[in-house]
Amino acid sequence: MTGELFLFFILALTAVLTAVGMLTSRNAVYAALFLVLNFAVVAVFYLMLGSPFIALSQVTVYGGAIMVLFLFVIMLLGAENIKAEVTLKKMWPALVLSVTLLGLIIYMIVAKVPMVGLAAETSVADAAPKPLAVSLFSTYLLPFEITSFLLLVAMVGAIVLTKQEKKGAGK
Amino acid sequence: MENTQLFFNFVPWIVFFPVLGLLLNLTIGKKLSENGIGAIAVLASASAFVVAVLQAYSLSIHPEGASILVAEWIHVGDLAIDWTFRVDTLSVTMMLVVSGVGTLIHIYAIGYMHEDVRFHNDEGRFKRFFVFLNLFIAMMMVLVSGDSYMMLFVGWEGVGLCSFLLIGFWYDFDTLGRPSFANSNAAKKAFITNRIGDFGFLLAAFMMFWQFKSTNFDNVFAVVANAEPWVILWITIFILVGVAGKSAQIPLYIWLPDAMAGPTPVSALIHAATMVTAGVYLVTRSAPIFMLSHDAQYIVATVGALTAIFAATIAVGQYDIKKVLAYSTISQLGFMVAAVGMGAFAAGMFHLITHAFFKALLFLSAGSVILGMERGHHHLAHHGHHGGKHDEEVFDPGDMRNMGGLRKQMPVTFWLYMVGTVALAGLFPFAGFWSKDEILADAFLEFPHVYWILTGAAFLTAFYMGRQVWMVFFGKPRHEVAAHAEESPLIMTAPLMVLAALSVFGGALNLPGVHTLTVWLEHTIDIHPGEFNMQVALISTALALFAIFLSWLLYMRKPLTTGQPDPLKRILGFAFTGMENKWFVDEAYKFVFIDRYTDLAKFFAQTVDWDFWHEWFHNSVIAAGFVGLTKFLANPIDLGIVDNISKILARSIQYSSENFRKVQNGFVRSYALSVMLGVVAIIGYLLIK
Amino acid sequence: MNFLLEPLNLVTFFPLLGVLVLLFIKSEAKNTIRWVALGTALVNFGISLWALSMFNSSNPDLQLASQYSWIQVAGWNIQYYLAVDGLSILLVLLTTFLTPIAILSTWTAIEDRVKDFMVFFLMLEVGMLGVFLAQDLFLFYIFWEFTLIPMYFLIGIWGGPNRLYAAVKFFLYTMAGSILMLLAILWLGVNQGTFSVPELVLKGGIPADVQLWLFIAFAAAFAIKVPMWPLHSWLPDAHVEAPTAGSVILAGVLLKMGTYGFLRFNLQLFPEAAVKAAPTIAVLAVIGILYGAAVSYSQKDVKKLVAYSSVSHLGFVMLGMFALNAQGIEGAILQMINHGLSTGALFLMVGMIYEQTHTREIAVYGGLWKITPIYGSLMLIVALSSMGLPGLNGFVGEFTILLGAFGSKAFGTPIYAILSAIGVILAAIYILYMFQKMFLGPVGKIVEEVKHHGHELRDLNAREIITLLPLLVFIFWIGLYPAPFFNLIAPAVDKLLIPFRAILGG
Amino acid sequence: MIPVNYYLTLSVVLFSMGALGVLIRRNSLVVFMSIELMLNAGNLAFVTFAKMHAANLAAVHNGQIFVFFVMTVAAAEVAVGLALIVLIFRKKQSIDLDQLTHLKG
Repeated sequence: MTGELFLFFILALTAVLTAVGMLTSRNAVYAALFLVLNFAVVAVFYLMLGSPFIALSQVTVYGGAIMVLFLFVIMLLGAENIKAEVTLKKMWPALVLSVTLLGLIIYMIVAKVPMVGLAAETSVADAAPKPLAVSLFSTYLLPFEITSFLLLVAMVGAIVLTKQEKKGAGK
Repeated sequence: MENTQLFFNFVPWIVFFPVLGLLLNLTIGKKLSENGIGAIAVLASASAFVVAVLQAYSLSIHPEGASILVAEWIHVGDLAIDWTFRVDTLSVTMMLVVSGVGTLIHIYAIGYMHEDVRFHNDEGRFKRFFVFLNLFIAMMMVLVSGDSYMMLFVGWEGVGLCSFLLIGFWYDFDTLGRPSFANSNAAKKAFITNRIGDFGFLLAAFMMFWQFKSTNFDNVFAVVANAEPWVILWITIFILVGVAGKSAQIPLYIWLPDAMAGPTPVSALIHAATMVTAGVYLVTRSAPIFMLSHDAQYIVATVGALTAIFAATIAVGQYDIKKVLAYSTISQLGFMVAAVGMGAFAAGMFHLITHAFFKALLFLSAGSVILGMERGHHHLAHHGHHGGKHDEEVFDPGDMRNMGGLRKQMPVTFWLYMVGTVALAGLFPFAGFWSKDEILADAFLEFPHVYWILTGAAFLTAFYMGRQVWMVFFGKPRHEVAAHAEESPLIMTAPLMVLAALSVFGGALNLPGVHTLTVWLEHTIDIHPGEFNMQVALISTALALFAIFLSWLLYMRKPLTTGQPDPLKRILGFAFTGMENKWFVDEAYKFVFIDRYTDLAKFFAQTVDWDFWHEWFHNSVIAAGFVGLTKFLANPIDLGIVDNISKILARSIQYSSENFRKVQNGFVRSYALSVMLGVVAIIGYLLIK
Repeated sequence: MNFLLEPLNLVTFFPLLGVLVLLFIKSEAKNTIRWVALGTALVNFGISLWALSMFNSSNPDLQLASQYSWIQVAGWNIQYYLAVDGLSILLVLLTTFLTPIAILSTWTAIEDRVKDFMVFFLMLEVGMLGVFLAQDLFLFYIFWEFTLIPMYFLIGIWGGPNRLYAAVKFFLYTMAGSILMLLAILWLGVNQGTFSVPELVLKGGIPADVQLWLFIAFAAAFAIKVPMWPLHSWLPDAHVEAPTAGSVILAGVLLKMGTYGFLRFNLQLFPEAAVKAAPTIAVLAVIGILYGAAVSYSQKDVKKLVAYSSVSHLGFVMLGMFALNAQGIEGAILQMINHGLSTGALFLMVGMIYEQTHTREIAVYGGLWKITPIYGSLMLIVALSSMGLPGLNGFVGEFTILLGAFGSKAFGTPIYAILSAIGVILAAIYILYMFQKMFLGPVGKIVEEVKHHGHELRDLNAREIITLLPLLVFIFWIGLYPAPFFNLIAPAVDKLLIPFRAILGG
Repeated sequence: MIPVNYYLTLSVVLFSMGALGVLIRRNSLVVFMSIELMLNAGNLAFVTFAKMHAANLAAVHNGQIFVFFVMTVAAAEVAVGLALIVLIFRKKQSIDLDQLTHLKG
């Protein structure tokens, strides 16, 4: 077992465990924190896979922005706990399905994907954000613009949705 | 025959002048006086006569004639019919007769129409009458001058139309001036009967076209000799049907006596002198065809001869002065048709011409007699000799039983009538003698049975004319009206005198040995002059004299008195009843054809088309059938089967949806579960595949 | 814009411009509406004359074509294709000629919903012109069905007392026939790969047995429209109930759509089948001629009499057409025009007297010639033209038809022509019967009746005379000098006859 | 050298757990988080495949840019989604998914 592989297993274990933690924690704040941890681990994987730009985006967007938003909402609503959460009896179809799905896809991977090794090192050229940016602003210009527009819409939407209407006004 | 020298180019004017006249009268006639209208019409007709004379003059220098193309008419495929005028000796002869006699009758008509018994103050009558008369002259000219059978046919039908219009001239009356459909019925009868003849003519034309690829005279005659005998026979038979219609031969003669409903000038012009002889002209024109078939000649001659004697027997039994003349005309037409049928074309044409003279004379004189009687009636009514008695009963001025002794009241008319009678009876040296004799002489050589029949007819002719003259002019007046009859004015008698002169000297046209007319016509048709036959002449003259003697015996020795039945009735019995009633032919036709057709039409219209097809079939079968079908589909099929199927479907859907409804429990997570299930299923499927 | 300036497009759709203008006029302004409609129709007649001036009569092919690809779906090749040739040019002119006359005849007859009437009328003109000009089967079918709708309303709204029955009957009968035709059209379009008539003619090659079925399918639609005996039972209803102008157009143009259809489609597309069917058609035509004439004779209603006479007249047209020789077909085409003129005029004149007396019963008339001399004289001319007097138009058509039928190789026997010639006699019988009972004889009781209502039976007024005059001009023109008309027809007919010459020989 | 299968397997495991979370949790916020987890798992697979085809420079970029877009969309989704949750909470005073049964047929 090489060090590389060892690191992978450690990290993979962490990722799975944090995911389980998120699933099982009753408190939504804990769940959120587990998830942040999970995202961080995934970011490391990205690094290992030679995508430093994505890894950093992962940390900033998910860890920084999205999860903060989650925590903020949780705090705002004071909805950390919900009574009478999951009972195992009601869970079993979901469990069975999930496990089936897992099994199926793993079988797929084993059967269809060749055992190609992936080096953890990255060449500078591959990883440099610059060619990525060039590609983003040339080939993918239109999707990029649409996405930015989407963000704008989402922003406006979020504001409109959550805006408190004054009582009596506009009715 | 492209000869445009001399006056040949003028020939279309023979039609254009009368047309011009009628158009003038049509447009400005309202503003003109009676005489003005008459003058225009006479002028138009006289101009046509002048043109005809010019043509005759040109022909005398260039006897081969000419064809003058005016315009093309019907050109379809290989069919080519043109408006082409043909000038040859035959057509010019007809032109002269038509326009000559026509002009005289136009003049006469000015006087006649002024006081026709039936005008009843109809102010438009002059204009209408002369327009029709001019139209007739034009159409007759088209008929005789056409260069093809089809152009001839235009005139043929055209004169039929004029005949219709003029017979029905007093269309709202009967012959005695009472409101009725009678005159218009007579007109309709004439037109329809003529149409039956036209039907034959058309078929003949079709046959000619398909056999000879032309209806042009020259083209047809050029190749007709190569045709098969059955073709020629059928063509001639079809032509004969046409002739029978137009020239009033058996079996289509029935319209002519009724045609006397028209004003007398019309009877003279159309129904004696010109139009009815068109059939004779047609056969003469078609001489090259008829000459080829002995059978055809035999049939035509026989039909003519039978018509001659049959009509003559009827003429004997008539009381109306014009009816006698009408049947006499039919009889004489029979003579002509028989003549041309035998191939004695010159004789036929000769008789046609002389007959035009003396029969026109007779008719016009008869018209003069009728007007004279009418004047007497008028006189009586005005002076009120017999109170209101005469106003009650309708007086028939044409009934010979009311006449008698008119010789004294109407001397001019009497003498004119006598000339006509003698000419018609065929006494030497009047025109009728020469022409009739030529026919008989030819018949004697060609078809003996025709000769004997015709001789019989000639005998009867002399007899009924004698009977008429004795009844009308001799003896004592049998009615007060006759005693007060008045002579006609000069405008009427002057044309009669011309005609009388022609009747006397007309025979000079074709005297034996000289054969002027025959030579003249020889340029056009291939004929040989017949020889004078003394034996035939003697027999017929003797018979005619005997007939006149017989009639004298019957009607003059003991003149008829008022209300006395005809002396012949005693002698002949039932036979005379038959003659009186025209052998019931009209009744038979009415029973066999007219009523049957009317019934058939009614049956088709009411029973077949309306009740059966329109009402029953449409409403009961189609409409009701459709409604029935829809009901069947609606009730047993739709409600019973389709509806139930859908009900079952609906119930099962209802049932299943009630169950499926439970799935829609509103729990987002169970929806998610379903989605998950779908994902697993799809991936599973992809793997298995 | 170019599309609209093509002569045939212009002539077809110009009336729609009139419709558009009419929509902006208040419906109370009846006279304005009438003038606009009349003006539109007259201008359209002018346009058709302009098209005629560009028409080369010595060219037997389709001319002045306006051809655009239209619907190209699933291998269907449907075109917008208008063109004219010798077979249709006269009918187009007849349509544009009769429409203003018919409109003029409604001047005082139609007082109710004038605007709607004129709109329908002009739309009808569009449909009729389209039928005669369309050279694509699909387009033809559309126009064909389109004519039904305005006519349905013309009968159904402005008709006589029984108008709804008549309108529905008219509609259903025609529709029933059209459906078979639609099937045949689709079969042709799908199997031959084109709906264009000239292309279909060029392509040919339809097996004889199939041809016969297609022939029958097309014939079903056209025979009802003509109408051929025994499919005529909608005709008396439609004619009697329709307003005068409707009758004029119905007799003058709509019936011709049927005969034209036979000519354009049945003869051109299925020559073998046409030869095979000729004797059968001839039998039906002869029955139609004699039967129509007999039935006319027995009518008590003058409009019905004229209506049934159409059955007889169109029998002649069918007979001539299926004689399959130059005389027969050219005569048939000319007779279509003649019938449009003569019967159109008859309907007009019947309408004119009806307007005054409100009755069409022959028995109550009589002696009209004396009271209304101009009316009587014009009626006489028209009646004579209708019964085929030489020198008037009817004769030229009938004569050439009978002549063609007499020597037709397709019939193989002159018997049909001989029997049909009897129809000429019968025509004289019913026409003279009508003329005599209405115009001759003693004055009928209707005159008193009209007086009783405080009117005087008047003669034709200037407008009515102007309405009739153009018809009379053509009645004489065609009768005396038909050459210009035959010259228009002849080359196209010669071309049409080529396959028949091949089949029949000669 | 870590075999590509390992990464993919991990990605699948995480995805399944996210799915399980969606299915079993009633707290809508946690459900939302589970969705994010699933998205992340997907992203991981993308990046893995990008790396696997590293020989092709365009393929690397395609994969990464796809991930980039997913992140952006996720951000937008979270913004709107959380706004909705806030809205629902205001109406119902609860974020329990089982309380939200308006869709019940």
